[in-house]
Amino acid sequence: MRSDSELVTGHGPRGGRTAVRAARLVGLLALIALVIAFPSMAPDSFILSVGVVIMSYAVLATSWNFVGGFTGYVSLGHASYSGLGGYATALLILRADVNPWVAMILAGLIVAAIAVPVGIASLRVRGASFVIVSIALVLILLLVFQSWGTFTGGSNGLRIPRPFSDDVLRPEQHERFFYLHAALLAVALLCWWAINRSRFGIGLKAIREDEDKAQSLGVPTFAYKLVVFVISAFFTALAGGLYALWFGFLDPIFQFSILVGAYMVLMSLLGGIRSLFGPLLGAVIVGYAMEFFKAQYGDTQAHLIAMGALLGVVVLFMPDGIIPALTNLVNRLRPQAASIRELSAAELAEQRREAEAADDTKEEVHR
Amino acid sequence: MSTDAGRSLETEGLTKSFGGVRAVDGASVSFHHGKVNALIGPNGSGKTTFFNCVTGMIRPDSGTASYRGRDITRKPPHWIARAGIGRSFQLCRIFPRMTVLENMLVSVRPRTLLARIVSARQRADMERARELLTRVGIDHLENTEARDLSYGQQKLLELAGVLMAGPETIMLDEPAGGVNPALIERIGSLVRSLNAEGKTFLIVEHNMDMVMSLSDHVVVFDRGRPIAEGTPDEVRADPRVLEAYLGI
Amino acid sequence: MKLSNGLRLGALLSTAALVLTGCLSGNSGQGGGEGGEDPIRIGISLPLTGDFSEPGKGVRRGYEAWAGYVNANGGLLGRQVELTILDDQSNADRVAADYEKLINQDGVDLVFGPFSTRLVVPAAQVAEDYGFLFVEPAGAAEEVFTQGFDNLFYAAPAVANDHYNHLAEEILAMPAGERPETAAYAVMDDPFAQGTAYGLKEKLEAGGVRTVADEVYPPNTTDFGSIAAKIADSNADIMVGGTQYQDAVNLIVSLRQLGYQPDMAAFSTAPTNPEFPKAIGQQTEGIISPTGYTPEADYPSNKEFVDYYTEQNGAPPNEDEANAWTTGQVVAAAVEAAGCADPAPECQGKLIDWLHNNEVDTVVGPLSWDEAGRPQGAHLIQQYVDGEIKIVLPEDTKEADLIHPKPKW
Amino acid sequence: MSGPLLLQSLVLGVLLGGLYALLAAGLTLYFGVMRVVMIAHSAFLILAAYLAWFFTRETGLDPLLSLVFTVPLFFGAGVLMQRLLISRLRPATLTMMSVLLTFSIALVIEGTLGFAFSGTHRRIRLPYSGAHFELFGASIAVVKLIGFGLAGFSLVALYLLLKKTRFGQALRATMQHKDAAQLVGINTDRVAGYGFGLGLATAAIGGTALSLDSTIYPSLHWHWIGPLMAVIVVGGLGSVPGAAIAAMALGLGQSLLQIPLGTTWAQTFFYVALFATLMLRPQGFFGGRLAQRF
Repeated sequence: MRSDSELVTGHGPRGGRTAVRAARLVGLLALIALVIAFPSMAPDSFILSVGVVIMSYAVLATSWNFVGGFTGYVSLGHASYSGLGGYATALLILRADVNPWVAMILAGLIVAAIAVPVGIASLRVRGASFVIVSIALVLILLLVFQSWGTFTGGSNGLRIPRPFSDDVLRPEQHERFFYLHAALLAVALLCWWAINRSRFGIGLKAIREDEDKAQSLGVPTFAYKLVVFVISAFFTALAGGLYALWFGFLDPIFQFSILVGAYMVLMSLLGGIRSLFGPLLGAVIVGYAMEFFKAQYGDTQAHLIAMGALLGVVVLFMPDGIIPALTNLVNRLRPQAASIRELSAAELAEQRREAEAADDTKEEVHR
Repeated sequence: MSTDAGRSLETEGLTKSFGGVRAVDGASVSFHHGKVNALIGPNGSGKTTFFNCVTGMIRPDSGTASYRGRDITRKPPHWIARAGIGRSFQLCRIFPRMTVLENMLVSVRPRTLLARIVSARQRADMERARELLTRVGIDHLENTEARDLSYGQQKLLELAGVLMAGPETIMLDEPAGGVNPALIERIGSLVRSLNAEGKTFLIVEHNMDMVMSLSDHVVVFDRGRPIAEGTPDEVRADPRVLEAYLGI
Repeated sequence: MKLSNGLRLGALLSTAALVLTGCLSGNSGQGGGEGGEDPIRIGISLPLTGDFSEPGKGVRRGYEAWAGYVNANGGLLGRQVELTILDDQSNADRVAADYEKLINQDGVDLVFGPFSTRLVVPAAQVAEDYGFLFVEPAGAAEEVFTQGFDNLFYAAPAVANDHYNHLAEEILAMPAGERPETAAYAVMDDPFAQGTAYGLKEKLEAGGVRTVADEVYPPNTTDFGSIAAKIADSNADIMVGGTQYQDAVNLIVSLRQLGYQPDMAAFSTAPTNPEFPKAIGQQTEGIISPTGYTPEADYPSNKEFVDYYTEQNGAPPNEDEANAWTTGQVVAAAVEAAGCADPAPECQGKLIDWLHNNEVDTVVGPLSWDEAGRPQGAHLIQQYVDGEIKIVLPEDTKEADLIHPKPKW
Repeated sequence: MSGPLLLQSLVLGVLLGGLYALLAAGLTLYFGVMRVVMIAHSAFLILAAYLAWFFTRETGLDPLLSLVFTVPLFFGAGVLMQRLLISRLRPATLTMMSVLLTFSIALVIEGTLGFAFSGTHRRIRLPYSGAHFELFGASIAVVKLIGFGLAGFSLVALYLLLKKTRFGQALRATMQHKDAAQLVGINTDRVAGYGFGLGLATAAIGGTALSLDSTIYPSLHWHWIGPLMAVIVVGGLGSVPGAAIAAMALGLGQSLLQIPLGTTWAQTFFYVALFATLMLRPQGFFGGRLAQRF
């Protein structure tokens, strides 16, 4: 939430504003430098491959956050689009002999086109249907890609040829793909940032806050939701395609997996869905935690329990994610950050919102 | 167009029922352009449902609604908003986690693709937003998140947001509900001055003092349909109104 | 609000990255091991949790037994062997990451394959990229061998399509009156399961046995009512299941519920599972299954294996354990012949070349491979006879006679 | 396609549809009282099946007897879940956040089952598992009939409870219009809790019925949740009879489509129906969105 409000260059003292800008620039440069330096810092190519995986998670989570962060609609089935992106890329290369990079972009466009009817079906009505469709889509795609063996390779999976020639050794592959993922992440972040500050973005955020109200102010909510949903599917598909080129093997049960979609949600939510860098932060934390716990505790079913528990805790206690929680903490520690907020104001607003839902009803009942 | 000069919102046989209960029951009403219209009636007489039907929030079961001669029945809310009708909500709805200024900017209506993707903080929009915030008296809070405002401030913000969209006609659902007398006075004078600038108002309200002092034209609802209309004085004198309110 | 997000995030990320590289690389740099005293480190990733965990654990028991046996008998090249087993959670992304880790970070000298065809291909890719020999205990489907891996060897007697070869010969050799005329197939949508059933189907169709039902179902199907209904309706003389485990159990129960009685019923994998008779009860009688292994086989090393394994685990080994042990034997033979066991490409290349050109004696018989790594043999055919699973084909190794037609279930 | 096969498929479809109907009724209850899409419903289903299996393994008694424990246990768990977890969520984001919360519960259940019983496929061995009798040339398995009977009995009981009792009246009122119900003096929080409990109780019954005739494993719940979601959308979110009719129709449809299409493609029928419903009639085909009937 603060990242939104920071875009408002308000009446604050001019010096403070430039300081904030400078600090933000330094932070951004540090982040970029870190990403560029990572492959040379990595002690071996396993760490580098973990870096590629985490980077891929970051792209996926950021892509998810186009629809999740702006509109507040939670999709548990974004694995559909990453899986389709991977398969479309692979099939274009294998069946139509398209250049791998062109195939990846084409795959993104194809998936975006597929997302249009899905969006129409699931966004017309509010809330629940969207989630149900998102889950159903993963399950149906799993069935279709598994059964349609002659075209998709079915349960045998699909092996994708290397986009780089064979004399590029594996560690070198990791490095190139790390940078490619970083570039894709940068494009996705830039796009998110541009939407966030645009009029379109303001409309989307209004939908997240109060869809009826936004509509009554003239925001074409359905069209806005559909557009941002398609953008989200496009980036997710690119991420899926890029990962497929790196990994080199597609199997429907791993591509169309609810868990992959759930990871995107967990990462975004944990980092903070209303912040530009929230999903990235979430991806780094979750991605690292998965490696760490696997290395520490090895073979138990506990990773599912841990993920479930973490998701539950985030939903119950930290629905805004880490970045806003940290910002609040920092603000509270600084004495000069006196708020005009009366403590009860937010709670009052909440009660009013609840009562609000009753407005049509009261009339009926009182007769 | 000249024949439509006096026509504002009109409905013909508008009906909406919830599970067998007719909340709005064949209501045929017309409001006057350029005037302050009020819609009153006992609790549960279907005023808010009527409101929601004409603004597209609820699909009426039958009947028609038109605005300035254009059919607006079953049109989506944003379409109706663009036709020139702005509305507030009973109990006040704002975008809680957006700043006051951002709340205002939601009402900006870009028409082209390019206009949508430019930064939301266009100088002209910001200036107009600040102007309106100044007018309602909360300009000093523009960078505050809306959820941190007091209830009265939120009501003013909602009104400013509706104005930002530049509607000809403004529908207010209980503007005086839950706020202190000073603020009621402030909202009243805002309505009066906006009306003087040519805005049409349609107000649902329980506060009779406010209704009687502000309005030019009053429509009384009971059991989902109008039972009387006229000037405040005429309505006050109408025995059917008394009957409806006292439930005799 | 003054402390900007960018800065904060940058700081967080750098800390995370440092911690990441620090923690995760804690035990690196122990590779090599040219000196004779260092143990030979062998890296393995297995599905110890998740959908494939049951056979995955069997393979682990086999590997551990093999390592224990080798170490108790003087080691390999005079060095002890040490296994590093990671859990891939039955997930293809993980299995690749695991081999990446084993090779780069844990610095293993050799790798052994994982379980399940679906995990073999991504794992073999990693091994190939680093030039490692890749002998695997499971991954019999044809697709594994058509990917162009030259480092891959399947440590079992036959690829999936050849599992039923002995049975096909037997059926086609039957006199006209006894010989089944129609066959029904129910096959899990899994490369291995399809390979076994369709390998038999091809041969039977070529020999004139008509296919009257052919049902494919997704893995993890639990409702077999409709599939059973179609098979029962076809009233085929023989019933062939390309199954794993639970699906065979469900299918048989569903078929019994419909009163269908074939003259012959063959299922892959499931009947060799010790849980199978517990789940099906008395109705196992006459059910046929191919197997790559039997504890009773009189191959030279088998008796030691069965004795050692039984002593360690209290029960004789099954096919999964035997395949794992075989993998160990195959790699050990190559290592002994090449005289080296280290990650250097020269050494791994020598091991690969040697296996392409030689035959290895194992607990499942002598094995040799074609250039794609396919073993050149066929599976034994077992049948439940008097409540015990016994070898019935081929003639020269059989423990009991094939019962045909099978008793009612 | 032969006549007997068609008849047999019809019988199987009806028997399967009954179980779907019971489970979909539970999902509808949650959605009705709280507007919650309960992803964990099928995870509880599998949990109940595991409890039945565990009960039989430990005691050697018939798995049906485990209902004596699991039904009250699940009812209580449902009430607690609603009161302690779901009601904590902010109303503004309830629908989305409850999906995530119940999703996380599903993961925890799956993980815990895997932890306790491993990923091995389990099956209760019943002396009557293969028993069947003939009816007009179709054969009906005893275990399937027991499952169907349990489902049918529970549905009738649920129907009577909703229709004939004061609590049922309050529950229906809460489902139709929570705020209206509040205004006429119904303690909707308590009712919502009991509604949740009832929903979970259907999962307990369904799970026991499932355990009679199927192998179970921890991740099986994903296999059930998709079709159930499709059922409640096709039936009209919030309509109990709508869900039951849709469950029957889709169960039959799947069973019949298996004859020409095969198992895998027939399963897509549920999802095709889901998409068609949302495109053509988002309020659902049977009963209407949050139907007032019942």
